[in-house]
This record gives sequence, C-alpha cells and structure tokens, in this order.
Amino acid sequence: MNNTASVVIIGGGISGCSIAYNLAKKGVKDIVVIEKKYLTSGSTGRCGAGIRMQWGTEMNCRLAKFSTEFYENANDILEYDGDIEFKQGGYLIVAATEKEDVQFRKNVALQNSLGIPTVYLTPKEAKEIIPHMDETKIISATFCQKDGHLNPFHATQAYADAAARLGVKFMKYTEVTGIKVENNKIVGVQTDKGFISAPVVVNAAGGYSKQIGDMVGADIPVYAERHQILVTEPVNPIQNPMFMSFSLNIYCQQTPHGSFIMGRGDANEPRDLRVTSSWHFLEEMAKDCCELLPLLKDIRVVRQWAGLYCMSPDRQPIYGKVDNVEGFYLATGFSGHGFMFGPVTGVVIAETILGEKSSLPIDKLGMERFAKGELLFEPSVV
Amino acid sequence: MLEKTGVATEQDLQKAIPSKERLAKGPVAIIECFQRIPCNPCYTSCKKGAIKEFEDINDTPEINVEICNGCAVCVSNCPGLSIVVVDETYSEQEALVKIPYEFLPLPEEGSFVTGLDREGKAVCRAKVVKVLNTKAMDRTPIVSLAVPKDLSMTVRFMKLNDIYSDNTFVCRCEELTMGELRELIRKGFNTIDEIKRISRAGMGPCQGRTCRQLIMQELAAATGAKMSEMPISTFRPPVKPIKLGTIAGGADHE
Amino acid sequence: MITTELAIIGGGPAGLSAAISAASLGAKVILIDRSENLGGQLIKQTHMFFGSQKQYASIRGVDIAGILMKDLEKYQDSIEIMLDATVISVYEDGVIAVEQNEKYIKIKPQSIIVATGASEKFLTFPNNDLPGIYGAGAVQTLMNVHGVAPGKNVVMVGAGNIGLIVSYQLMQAGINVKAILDASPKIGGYLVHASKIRRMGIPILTSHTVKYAHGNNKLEKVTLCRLDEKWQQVPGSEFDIETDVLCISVGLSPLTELLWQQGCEMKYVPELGGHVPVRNDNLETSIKGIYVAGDVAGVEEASSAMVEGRLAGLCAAKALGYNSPDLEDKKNDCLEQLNSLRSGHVGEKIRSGLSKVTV
Amino acid sequence: MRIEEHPILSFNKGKKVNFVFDGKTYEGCEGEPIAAALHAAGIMVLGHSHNKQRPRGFYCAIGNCSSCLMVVNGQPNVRVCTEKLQEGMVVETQVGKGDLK
Repeated sequence: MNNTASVVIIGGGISGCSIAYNLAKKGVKDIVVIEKKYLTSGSTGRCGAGIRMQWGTEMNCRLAKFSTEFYENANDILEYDGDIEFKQGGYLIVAATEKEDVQFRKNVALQNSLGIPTVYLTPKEAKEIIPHMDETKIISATFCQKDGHLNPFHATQAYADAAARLGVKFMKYTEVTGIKVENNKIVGVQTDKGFISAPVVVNAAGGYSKQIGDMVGADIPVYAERHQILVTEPVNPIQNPMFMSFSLNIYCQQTPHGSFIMGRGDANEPRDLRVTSSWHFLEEMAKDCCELLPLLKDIRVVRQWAGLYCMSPDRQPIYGKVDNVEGFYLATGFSGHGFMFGPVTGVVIAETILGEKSSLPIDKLGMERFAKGELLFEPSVV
Repeated sequence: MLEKTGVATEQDLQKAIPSKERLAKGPVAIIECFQRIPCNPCYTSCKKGAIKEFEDINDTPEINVEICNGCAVCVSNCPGLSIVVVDETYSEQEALVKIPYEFLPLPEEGSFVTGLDREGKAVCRAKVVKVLNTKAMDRTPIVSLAVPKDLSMTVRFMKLNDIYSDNTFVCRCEELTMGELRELIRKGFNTIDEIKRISRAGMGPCQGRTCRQLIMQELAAATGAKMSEMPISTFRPPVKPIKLGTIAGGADHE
Repeated sequence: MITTELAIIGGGPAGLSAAISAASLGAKVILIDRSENLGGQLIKQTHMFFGSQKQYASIRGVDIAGILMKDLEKYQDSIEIMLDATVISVYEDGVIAVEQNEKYIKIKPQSIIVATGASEKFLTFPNNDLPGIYGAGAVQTLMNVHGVAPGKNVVMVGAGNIGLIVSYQLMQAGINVKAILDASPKIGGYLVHASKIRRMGIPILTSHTVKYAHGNNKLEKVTLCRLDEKWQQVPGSEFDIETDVLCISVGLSPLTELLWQQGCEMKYVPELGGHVPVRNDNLETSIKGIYVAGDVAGVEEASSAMVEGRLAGLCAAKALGYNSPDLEDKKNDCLEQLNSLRSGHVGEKIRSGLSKVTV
Repeated sequence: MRIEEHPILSFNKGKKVNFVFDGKTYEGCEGEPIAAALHAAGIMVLGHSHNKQRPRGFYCAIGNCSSCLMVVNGQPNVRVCTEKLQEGMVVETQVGKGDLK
C-alpha cells in the first residue's frame, strides 16, 4: 500500500469517485480513495438513482442542471467501456395537495427562467404521460423530459475507471480507524491496513460521515436515516418517466432493464446504521403503489433493501472546509440527493481543495451556515 | 517441422518475436514469414521504413522494431497474411492482436469470438475491439482482438462463434456467461457483491440460487481465495417473487 | 397477524417429523410448505430406504411420507398445515411473511424451525441452458409426481446417490439411460445402487465430464470427455452421445436464505454442501428460538433428516415450556440414532463437517 | 409423453381438461403443473431468455430458477412449473420480458 498520499478520500461511492476523478484531472498526483467494502457498497449502490432538475430553489436547479448535462455525456467524457444507462424519460411530479399545486406553479416559472424545460400539466395531461396512473388522486403535475435515471454501479465505475487511468489508487475492503491531527492540521489516516500520511482528507463517507468527522473532533450536524426501496421483476417498457409525489411520499421508476424501482422516505425510520428491511415498508409501498399506479398490482417484487440517507439540518449538502482542522474537507449531508449531485460534488470539492474560485453556486453550502443559523429552504424534497 | 505441418516452430518464431522491452513500449508488427519466396509488399508498403530494403526479391523480411510503430499497414498488404500487430500495452491483463480477416460476416465490434492458435486450436475467448475495413485495405479487413496477455504470441486467428463460453451460462436469469464472469474478475471485481452489482448476476427472479455458488467457485479458482473466507452477497427478502397486489391485498384484510 | 408458538418452515421429512414431535409434547404448531402436499422429496422416492427400523428401513420413501402423514393426523388439533404456501421472508422482528394462493399472510411465532431442505447445484459448460438439460430433482418431480417422461433418452451427470437413484427410477419409468458420468475418479453414491445400475447395462463413466451440449432449439447431443488425475480434460478424448435429456445431479446446497436474513451465524463447510448454520446439540442456531433440521443444516440422507426433525421439535417444544417425563430419553434416543446413522466409512464426511459447526 | 405403467407408483391424475398453447388446443390433467402438461405433449421449449433470446425449458421444476416464465391467461412471467392447469387456460410463449395488461 501507499504510505503517503497528497489527498485521501474516504468513501468509494459516487461522491468519492467523482472527487478523485476531478482532482486527478486537474493534475493532482498520489490520490488514494479508501473504501470500507467495495465501490458503491454504501448509499450509492442502494439509492434510487434518479436525477431531476425540478427543484424549488435557484441554486439546486443550477446544480442539478450541471449534473444532468454531465451525465448526458458521461460515457464519452469518462471514456467508459460500459454504459451508465442514463435514460431521460423525465420526472412526472404530481401535486396531491393545494399547497403543492401552488408551489409547483412557482417552481415551473423558476425552472423555465433557468432554461429547464419543465411543463405544468392537468391530471388529464399527466395521464397521457403515464397512462396507467389513477389521475383522480392528483390535482396537477409537472413534467421535465430531461430528468431521468441511471445505473449507479456503472456511473460510479465510470468515474473510478477514469480516475484509475489518471493514477488514482483505490483501496477496497479497507477501513479507516482513525485520522491523525497535529496542531490542528491533518497529518494522515490510520486504516486497518496501515497508516497513510496525507495533508488533505476528504470525508465522503455518506451515512458514516458523522463517525469520520468525530475522528478529527469536527461535530458535523448530520445523522444517518434508514430508507427502503423495492425492485420488481422486469417487464417490457410501459412507464417512461419517474413518477413522484412529495406529499404522497412515493417515487416509482421503470429502469431500462425493465424492472420497477420504488421507494419512499419515512421520518420515523431508525436513526442508526441499520440497513435491514421491514415488512411495514413492503406493505405500505405495495398499497400506495397499487392505488396510484393500479396496473402494477400484477408485477412481482423480487427484492427489497435499505440504505442510509445522510441527513443535514436543512436537507442540503455540506461542502467544504471545517474550521480548526486544516486539510479536512466535507462532501456530506446529501439527505438523499448525493447520487444526483455526484458530478457537482467532484467539481466543487476539487476546486475548493486547490483553492480555486468555485465555478458553481455553492457558497451557501458550507458548515458555517449552521453556526450562523442561515439554513437553506428547499421546498421540493421527498 | 514448418515444412511438414505448416505450423511455425518455436525456433522459427524466435526470429520473429521482438524483445520484452520492445513489446512493453507499444504496438509492433510481428512478421511470421520464414520461407524465401519472391515477394516484397511488406517492404514497399511500410511508410516508416521499418522493413529493411530487399536486396533480392526472395529475401525474408527483416524488421527494425525500433522504427516500427505498429501502424498495421503491412498487415493488410501482405499477400501471405503472415503479419500481425501485437500491442502488449493495451491494458494490464490484455494484449491487442490485430489480425487480417478475409471472411464474412465480419465480427461485430464489442462481441466475443474464439481466439485460435497457429494450429487452429481454440485457446481463449477474445473480445473484438475494432474492425477496420477501409478502401485502402482492399478487402483485407483488420480485426483487433483483446486477448489475455500471456497469449499475445499464441492467438493468430479467430472464429466467430464464441465456443469458449459465450454460451456457458453462470446466471440463467441475467444471462451472465462464464466468459463475461472471467472478464469481470480479470478487471478486478473480486467479490461476489461487486460482480452482482456490475453484472446483475444474482439479482434476477431466482435470487441467485443457480449462480451464487458458481460465481464463488470461479472467484476462488481465479483469486486463490478460500470459499470459507469469501464474503457472500446479501440474502434479501422476498425469497420468492410476490405480486404487489398480493401484498397490498393482504395488508387490507387486517 | 396470526400468532403461534412454533412455526415450521418446510414439510419434508425433517419438518414433518419436527411437527409431530413438537405437537406430541403439546406445542401449537403451524407447518408451512410451498408445495401442494407434504412429504418433500420423500414422495418422489420409489426405492427402499437404508438405516434401521427406527428410520423406516426397507420401506419406500413414498410410503414413509404416508406413515408420517398418519402420525401427523393424531395431532390435528395442535398442528395447522398451510400448503401451497411460500415463506417469502423472515423479518428482523421475527415476523414471517407468507404467500398462499396469491394471499399475503403474516405470522408471528415464538420459535421457528427452519427445515427448508436444499436446492440443486448447477453446472457450467457451453449451451448449459438448452431445454432438455434438467436438474435431477426436476426430472424426479416430473416423472414420479406428475407421471410425465422428461424425454426418451437420458445422460446422467453425477454418480452420487441421487444420480444413481434417479437413473434407476428413470429405467423404472421406461426411459432409457444411456450413461452416467462423474468427474470424480470414484463413484460417490452407495455401491449397491451402482451395481444395480450396472446390471442393467448402463455404463458409469468416472473421470468424465460434459464438454459441450449441442442442439438447435433443444438438446440433441452431448460431447463428453475424459479427465486426467488432476481433473483436467484430456485432449482428444472427446466423444458424442445423442440424447434429448441431460440430467444434472452434481450435489445440493442447503437452502439457507431465511437463516441469513435472520442473521444466524453461518459457516462454509463443503462436506455439508456449502454454507450452513452454526448450531448447538439442540439444533438451535446462534439466534435464540431459531432451530434447523434436515438438509438446510447440512446435506445428508432423508433418514437423518427425520431424526433431526424429531430432535429439533422436542427441543423447541421444551424451550416453549412443554415437558414430559421421558423427554430426556427421547432426546438421547435421537442423538444415538444420529450417531449410528453417521458412523462408519460413508458417514465420515458428515462427521467431519458437523464437527466444524456444532458448538 | 405420459408414463402409463409404473412398477411402484400409480398416478392419480385429475380429470382431463383442454387448454390452448400458442393457438393450438391440447389436453392435460387438471391440477398438474402447466409444464407437465406441455411436456406430456412433447413441448420442451417453454420460453426464451430476455437478452439473447435463447430457448429455455424448465430446470428446477419447483419455482426456484425462473427458466419457465410464460404468459398464462394474459398474465406475464408465470412460472409454469408450479402453476396448476385448469380447464380452458390460454398459455402463450412469452416474448421479451412480458407485458403488463
């Protein structure tokens, strides 16, 4: 193993691999990515892997637009010999309450002003897009054709392969056991396979980023929350866009492979590191799905699983430095959107580490916002 | 021996195969032409001047491998089809062998074929990386095959049907073949979880019942890991596919 | 949600025996099986069993199933039987989710005996997915349960007991067995079974394997070849046999999904067929209240599965608070029977495997 | 082909019923798996794999392996090795991954 590195990235998910790639592309040598298990074994490999530009704040719209445009060309940019399976079938986000409807009208205006081609739809128009939905359950909907879905394993692998070609070393099945800090400066990372001295450490550990923060005494205001998903047997294509509702708490997408993936958030889920599955989720999901998308009652569930959301107080990412620990950088707190923010994360963390001016509007996403009480408000999250 | 069997002997080949050092530098032409016959297009076609001028039209070619950059122009010009280009820098585990292939149908880029040795014996599964068929090549297309590195000096031809393993199924549901599995292992996907995620093997409706053990056996054989110490993929509910409507109905009844 | 004291998953020889012995002590039992009748693999066995009288020696498997079912009837007040019912998961809170005839049912038991048996291993060779290439269990089900021939000619892969027995059963059903092959240099099954086969003129080709299967839409021909002492294919030794069925019987792996889901401690023990649960002498796993019996605990013969079932049933009932004056004697009798079934040369592998997972 | 005579077993089959497979009418026994009835009629190719369109028969016969998915009465992805035959059933070879209707 390498005993020294210029940058150690903790976490081999989409964020860690994207950061590694972007740093290496900017000419940084001796980058090491440490992953406790295998690439994507944490939240990335367990996520719904949808990506949308339909947000309620300008910042998130811009960041998501950047990610979408990147994923559109990722196979070529990253010279991947596989396929990240990006399918732009759109997101149909339905409003089931008056409040949502009002918000959605505002969202569409904002999105259109930023060049995002979202349209506002009546229930009847929405049904034309997903013919098997029960449109009587909704008030209106918004649709953006450019939103979509991709394969999280291949997307991450594409970043990792490209990074490896640029010299990045990946240490799989390696666990970080401690981080050495001297005079408020990062000195290196202790792992179960030995010590790596490095002046810069990036915490991209997803659900485990709180524990990594604790190793340097940085109290990151995040917690891990279990989220569950199920996947069905494949069938021939019948649903192009992602179907999503904030108030009904459901997202449901048919992947290019043909299987349906659906999941939901639940604030009552355990806030520990458990990734077990429950029958409660299976039942509630089945029930709601059969009501909203009745045709799916005849499709069979083949698997259910769970992953961790890394929740921040305002459900927005936390990017950048930590006061009092020089060389320690955060890419965490994604609150369920880490996968779609992957391309953004790589760029902005690489720029921050290299002291460059940020090319994306992330100035409000630093740790300091919590001390100042300047939380961000995003109306459109699950 | 060559005269008797038509197959070059090791002794013959010694003359044709460049040093390890040269091979490590990049693509190079390998000219397996050992008999004096009146023929010189290799020399005349080489724009680099890598092939020494023939004093006598019957000379066998002498190549200066330090000048040759493996451009492969000679490959489609050699009437005896005795030239291949080998690139051992293609990837960590694989070498590229560029062969002339004058048959139809041409293989498709990205497909797998069977790599044959000088006796036409199947020796490996090979991936068709590129098929070049320009006008200048005048109906002698060049097929670039990715083969295991240790077979770069063995594979000299191909046949289209992938008898090695394209139809040896490890995972019936997602149709992962043994060849694809070995390819993934070669690329460094060294645990069953990694293979499952990148290939979907084990994610099908049978829930890994047919493939799990086979993948683990192949991993053990390839990596030397012990089955007993190998991490195993997660066993997720439900054990048998069940309709959403059935689950929804059951919950209603209570 | 249905509640019960003991849920037994799997109604084969182990599960049936467990239900009978647990109910005999008074426990309330739900016995769940995914097929339409109880008996598991027993109902496909036309041959007479080995062992001793206590394990129904010299009675045919199919008839043993009948005997066990009769015993079960004695306890019909305490045993609820769910057929055509598949356990789709056991969740972390101990809730069992079951699908029965497109109905979704939840059961919350106090204890569980997992007796799910084993599934067949698969083999790799080109065209191994052609129609006509079947698992031995599938062939048995088709011909002995449903009375339908799998084809006209069969080549059997595997000369273990299952391969030998199924070959014999095929001949009984009027289907021609062309050859039995096995990669191992020695016949793995009982030699008496092998001799029975040989007497009918069927060759047993040890140190042979399948190299290739041929056929357009279904199996037409197989290419076999010889293996040397290092189990490597001998070049030039290939030969073809025309056949419409290739039956694969290369071993079983314990069906342990539900145990993994519960987080039971598992160990890879090749002698027992793969990953098996760590268990104590009472057949209780590392998770309290979860017991195992039969092939899921390690692939063996049906005789020992029945005894293990009986033992697990007794232990589970005892832990639920049931007792009888002769309970200890009954338990010891089971242990003695298991010891005797596993004694001797052929039990060596099993003994060695069990020593690695019994705590 | 059905086994008419057996030295050990006797088969108590259900009553004869008709079913349709890919447009042709066949006879089977009520309650037996659809795959058994098809085999009795000499039909071994039950489906085709999704990507490579390879013919597939059944392999495990007990609902484990997913090799025998067919369309039964309009419903896709039915495992015919365990699905019981009933009078008038319409069984079809499944094309691709099956259509939800």
